[in-house]
Amino acid sequence: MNSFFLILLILFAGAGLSFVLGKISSIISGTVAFLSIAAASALFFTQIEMGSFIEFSLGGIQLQWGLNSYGYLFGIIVLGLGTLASLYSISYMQNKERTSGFYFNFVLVIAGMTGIIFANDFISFFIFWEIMTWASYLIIIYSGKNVKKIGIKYMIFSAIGAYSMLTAIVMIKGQYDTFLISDAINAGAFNFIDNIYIPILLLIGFGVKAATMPLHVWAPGAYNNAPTSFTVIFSGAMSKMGVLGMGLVLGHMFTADRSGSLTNFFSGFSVIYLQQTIGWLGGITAVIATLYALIQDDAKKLLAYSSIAQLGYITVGLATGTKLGVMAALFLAVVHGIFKGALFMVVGAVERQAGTTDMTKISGLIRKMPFTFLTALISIIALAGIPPLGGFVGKWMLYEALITESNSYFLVIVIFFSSTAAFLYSYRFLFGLFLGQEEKETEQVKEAPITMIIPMLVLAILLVITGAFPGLIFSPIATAMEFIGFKDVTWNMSVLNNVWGNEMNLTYLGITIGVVFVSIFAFITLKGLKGTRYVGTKDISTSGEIPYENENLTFQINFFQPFVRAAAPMYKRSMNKIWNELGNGLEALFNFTRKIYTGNGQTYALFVVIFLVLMLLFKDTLFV
Amino acid sequence: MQNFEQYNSIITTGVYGSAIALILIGLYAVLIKKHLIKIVIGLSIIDAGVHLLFVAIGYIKGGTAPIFSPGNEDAVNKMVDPVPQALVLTAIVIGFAVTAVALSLVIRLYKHHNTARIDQIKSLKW
Amino acid sequence: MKKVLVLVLLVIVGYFLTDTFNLIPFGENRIGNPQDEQTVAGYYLNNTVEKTSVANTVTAIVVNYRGFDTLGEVTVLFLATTGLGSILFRRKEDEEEIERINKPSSSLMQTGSRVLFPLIALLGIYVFIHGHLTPGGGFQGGAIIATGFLLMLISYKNFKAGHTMLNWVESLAGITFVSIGLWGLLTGGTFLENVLPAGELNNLISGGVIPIIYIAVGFKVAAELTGVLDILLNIKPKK
Amino acid sequence: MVISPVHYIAVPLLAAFTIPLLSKYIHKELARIVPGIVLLYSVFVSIVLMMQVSEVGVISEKIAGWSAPWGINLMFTPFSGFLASLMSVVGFLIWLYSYNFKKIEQSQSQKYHILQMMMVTGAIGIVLTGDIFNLFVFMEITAITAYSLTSFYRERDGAEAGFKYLLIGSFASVMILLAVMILYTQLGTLNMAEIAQNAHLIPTPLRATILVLFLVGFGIEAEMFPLNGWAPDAYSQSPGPIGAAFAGIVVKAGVYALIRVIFTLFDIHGAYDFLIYGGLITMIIAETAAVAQTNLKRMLAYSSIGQMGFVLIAFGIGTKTAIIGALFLMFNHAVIKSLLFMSGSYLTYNSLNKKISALAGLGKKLPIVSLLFGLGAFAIVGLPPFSGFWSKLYVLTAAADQNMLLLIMAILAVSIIEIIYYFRVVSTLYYGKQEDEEIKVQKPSINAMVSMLILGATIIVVGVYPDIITHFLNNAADMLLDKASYIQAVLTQNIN
Amino acid sequence: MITYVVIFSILAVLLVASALYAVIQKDLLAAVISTGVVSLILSVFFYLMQAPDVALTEAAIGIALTTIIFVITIRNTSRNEDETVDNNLEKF
Repeated sequence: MNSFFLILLILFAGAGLSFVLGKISSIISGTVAFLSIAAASALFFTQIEMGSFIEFSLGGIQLQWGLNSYGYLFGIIVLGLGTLASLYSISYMQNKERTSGFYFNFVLVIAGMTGIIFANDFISFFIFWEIMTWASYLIIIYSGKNVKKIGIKYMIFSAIGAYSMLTAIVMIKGQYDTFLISDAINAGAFNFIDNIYIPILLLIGFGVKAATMPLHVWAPGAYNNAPTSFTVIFSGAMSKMGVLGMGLVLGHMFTADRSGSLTNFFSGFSVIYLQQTIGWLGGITAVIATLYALIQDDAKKLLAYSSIAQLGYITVGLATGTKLGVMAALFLAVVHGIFKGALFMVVGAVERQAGTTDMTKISGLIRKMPFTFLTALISIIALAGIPPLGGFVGKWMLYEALITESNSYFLVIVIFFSSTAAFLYSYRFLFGLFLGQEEKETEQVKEAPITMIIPMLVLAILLVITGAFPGLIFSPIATAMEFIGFKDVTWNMSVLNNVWGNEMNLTYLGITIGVVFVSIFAFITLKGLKGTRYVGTKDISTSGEIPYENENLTFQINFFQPFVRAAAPMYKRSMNKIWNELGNGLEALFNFTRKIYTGNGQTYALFVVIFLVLMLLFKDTLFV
Repeated sequence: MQNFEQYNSIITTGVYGSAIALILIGLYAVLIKKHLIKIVIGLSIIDAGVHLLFVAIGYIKGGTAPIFSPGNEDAVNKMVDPVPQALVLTAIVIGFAVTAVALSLVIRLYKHHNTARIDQIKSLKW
Repeated sequence: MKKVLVLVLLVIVGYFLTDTFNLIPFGENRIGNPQDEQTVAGYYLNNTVEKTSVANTVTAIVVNYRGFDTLGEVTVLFLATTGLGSILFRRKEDEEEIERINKPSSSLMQTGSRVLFPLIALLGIYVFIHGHLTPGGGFQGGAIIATGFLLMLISYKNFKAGHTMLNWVESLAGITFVSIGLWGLLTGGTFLENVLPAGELNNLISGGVIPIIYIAVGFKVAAELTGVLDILLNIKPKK
Repeated sequence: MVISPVHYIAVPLLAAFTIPLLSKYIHKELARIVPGIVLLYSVFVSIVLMMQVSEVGVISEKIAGWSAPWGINLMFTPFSGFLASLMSVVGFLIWLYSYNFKKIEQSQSQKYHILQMMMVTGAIGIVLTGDIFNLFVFMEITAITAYSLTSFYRERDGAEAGFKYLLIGSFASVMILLAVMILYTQLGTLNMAEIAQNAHLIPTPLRATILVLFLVGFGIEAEMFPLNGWAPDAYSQSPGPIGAAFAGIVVKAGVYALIRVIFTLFDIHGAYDFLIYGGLITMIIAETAAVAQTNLKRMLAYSSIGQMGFVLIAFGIGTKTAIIGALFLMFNHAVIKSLLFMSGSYLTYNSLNKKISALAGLGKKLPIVSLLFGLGAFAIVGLPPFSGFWSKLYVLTAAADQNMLLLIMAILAVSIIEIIYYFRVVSTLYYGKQEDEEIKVQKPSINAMVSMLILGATIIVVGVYPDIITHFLNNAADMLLDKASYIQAVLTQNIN
Repeated sequence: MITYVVIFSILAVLLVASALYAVIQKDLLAAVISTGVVSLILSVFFYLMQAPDVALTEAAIGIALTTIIFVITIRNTSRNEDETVDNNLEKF
């Protein structure tokens, strides 16, 4: 059997099997899910040759599945993270209800994403996209909390996205008579000059998943509401599907040959205009999400907003349309998948062991959960963009691309502001959960079980490796970029020289970084192991001053209060409110229109006669 | 028979006019009258008008009924159109069936709501 | 307000109806010359006698050419009866002594009905037996018989239409109709095909299966209509 | 005996007339069993004829031995045959479902089953007949059964719904009669093929009048706005399986008639636009009205109306892809909406006002029924990999081919509304908090379960592998567009 | 011929008048009887238009049966259109 079919079959069968077996035991179900994803990953990395494809027809539509370098890049994230997250889930979900449904949908999401990666035509792309969407919807509402508020919002925005995508797909079919992605690209479907609607609709569709302003409002709630072991996938891999699509569209749009249409002044202008718009949307997303991340007291929500902010960077990178910018974006996408996956795993472990993720309630877990802390530390370093880990490389490349290649200085300022603010919440996260004094409530907390530790550590190690040897990721990215139109991406030094200097060899750099990192880690650990005096967080000396009545002395609450006060105007207006108003308005309208059905049979009869009369009056113009 | 032409318009107006008038009167009853029985009466008046129109379109001036009687076998050329008549037969019976069902519904509505006014029977709406 | 709207609508509907029928002259021969067999009606008029030996063309059309319509129409009546029964169904528990009429009818009425009933029934039967020869037929005859039953139902408090009898008549008549149709399908190849010899014009026994079907229709219609009346009359009147 | 289309009609009629005797003198259970056997036989006839028709092309049957313009004929074309088969299958499943749906008196049960069987028969008759007046007669058969079945339950406001339906339905029959009448004066024939052949001979104003009367008359049966005031009431007050029958059978017949008139009888450009605009308004109004419903069945009813609007749009686009999409939609609507009504009826089995909020927490008590309802909800909003997706895709593709961008946007916007209210129900089902006092749940009987599972399996199988039916749809669309061959098949029929 | 036309005209006027009466009359029983009159005249019309079959049917069904089921319905509901006066049929 063909490997493509086999992989998807394994995944779908795994989904079904874990659903059925979930009735018996949660662990069996989780194990089946893990095994099926692991098996699929193994097949994906060993059996499928790059560039191979199969063709078949379904419902009279020619479909093509294959694997290209671009898909492969995302396949690494999806299946790698999927395998780890499913392993992680086994313990995380151990004592929860309805686990069969969870694993069923979990594997379906993975299957959907794998299918998206395989899809070489828009129809299977859309089918798998939708499978991914509804399966993730079912997981988001799985806990039964906030179903109406968050679940429906997620589904509505997903539907808006999916349907704009579908509109674009059928328009491509209508204009170019093809469903194949490659044919559409060759025909110039993404060429913004000829088709304004198709790329924009597709971008809306992918923008929803990538949580770009103003379509991001579903994301914080959805990320937070899903079980944490799924949020790993959700934030780490699923949002990357949006990036995948945006990269595909934008890449081909910016690299399209416009020599023929350059005569038109406005057409060239419009591409730049779109580019700027998307870039700014990404930038604003990054800033706003960062600001919101700052005021969160819940670690999971903090990470949720942080994810949105990171996706904003990626969007900015993609929107530059330059080799360096896109490369930065894709690099960030991969690294974000790893560190955000790790961070959510950390939060999940804390949630499972301590029962809450509220940073005002717990602190000082470093001694109880050292491995978890280690993962968190490494990931936070990567997240905040502190050298030497991957986040720094990506961000540096992004700045460079913005400054040198697209001259977007204001955007750089915005991004830089956001990155700086990201330090604050990164610190908050690390401090709130792990550092500080131990709380009484967390005395009984133990380290997470081994099946949760392993995936976390694997991701942490990966972070260190990618930080040390970014070339490991640059190599697949370079080949992937060829697929989206950036030819001749030579990543060896010539692109990177602006980051690390011409002379320096990455390997040595990596070793240096590794040594520095290990020594820091050893220092911290040793220091942590030595006995220190621990005081409760609420036990604060006031240095002899009498506190005012309404002064909050517990610094865990209102952590960044001065900052928040400074940025208060930014919080006032939120996209959420606008969407809510729109929803309420529409609902009122719908309530009004249905009053047409008055309940009086005679009125209905009157409608019939009025309609008949109208038709008769206009019959000679309507039906000639 | 020579006077036929001058009376023709009277008869045309009479038949078509009264048929259309029946339809309109029935329609008026259905759309304005509140009592269910009045509405059903209106429906049957509309039906009557339509049946009259149906027969009227089959009529041929000076025609005879489409029945062959002994010694009348060659009257084919003078016979009125039998098809509309056959259709009206069917339509009348169907109309009766519908009226019967309508009236039974009226009875049940009256028992249920204790009124037969259509504007007071609207528990199903929106 | 509503009245004005309705009146305006009626005027417009009336205008369009008049306008339409102005284009359809009254009393005009639209068949053309039957001998040419241009139209369906011409074909019927021209061929009925020859092919079916039925004097009444309308009967030939109703029962034979468009027999399928008639089957449907009988079914509509049957379904109306069934539907009526289900709509006006009373549970056993809330069924009380049915008082069909508050006061017994006068003896004049009773005697009159008793005398009239056989005559009316006879008339009805005559009408549908001769349906293929003279005006009238199954529907008319059946309806006439039903009026006879109506007379009996309202004159006699205890007159029961005889559900068993009604059921049998209704079912057998219907079965006969469909069976004749199926017989035609089996022997002649098409449903309702006239498989019996046409016979001679203006004989009582002529027209093949047409009179049989029409008699069945007659019985069926009579039974259905009586059933309708029976159901309606058995409703407990409101106090 | 050679299987021929007339079996669809003759056998149920024979059974309907026989059932009162059988149940009285042989065994009373026969009143419920015989309709099932008859409907199963219809399914068998469908299978045989569908196999035949794919070889022959068109099966044309004369009634009473008179060939086409003189007598009535039945046309089993790939198009009408597809619908007839669909109706017979759905009809059989509805019988299976309602076999012991609720405990009702024996005599009522007998009437119910006769009426339900005849409803299917009438609808199949509409689809098969080649004669416009015969179509009217069958429409009346369907209508009378529908009126009676709508008002079947005494506890509900069925009589009210039934009366409204009857009132509007009478308008429909008057208009159709008038149209048939005017048509007859102009062409002297009632045969649809001959009308189609000569329709261009009718003077334009009269042709337009006839068309308007037909469109409004059949538009009522096809639930087109603003002619559909009866529909939500009728759906919501009729017994659960009858709601399914409305969606799966009765409306389909109405749409068929509308389509036949527009595509075959009067091939006028304006009529296609009429379908698009009428369908669009219907869809928008109905789907928005569904959002705020608190009554589950009423919500399903509005959704059903909206779907029919979508079908009309699809037919209005008029290209082959669009017609395939429209037929696929009809198929999906029949299957999915039947499933929704069936499972919804068990979810609200003992609830009198069928409130959505009363569904809270039923996901645990009735797991399989809830799952099937969820499946139906997912399928009807067009999520892949369920069958609803493909139909939507075909229609949208066809619309895109015609450059109807706004139409596509409108359809998809309405789909989002659909998602909102369906997902609200599904989430209430699984995560809702019980607010009112608990209503006793009813476990579905085995036969109802089988019926629902068949429908559910169909949704998934067709969704995953649509080629199962696209072949039939393809032939049907070809047939519908090939007016000439229809006319030829009818008018040159010889004794087969 | 003139007699024919006069009779015809009178019938037509009567037909419309009785239909109108049926609609405006508040007493439903009278309205129903009036509807019966409409059917009666209609039946004569059918006869005049050489449609004896239809005339017979209309006579039997339209005049007798339809009227009688209307009357039964009125007996079971209310006799007056306004429903204020409760004068149900004592008997019929």
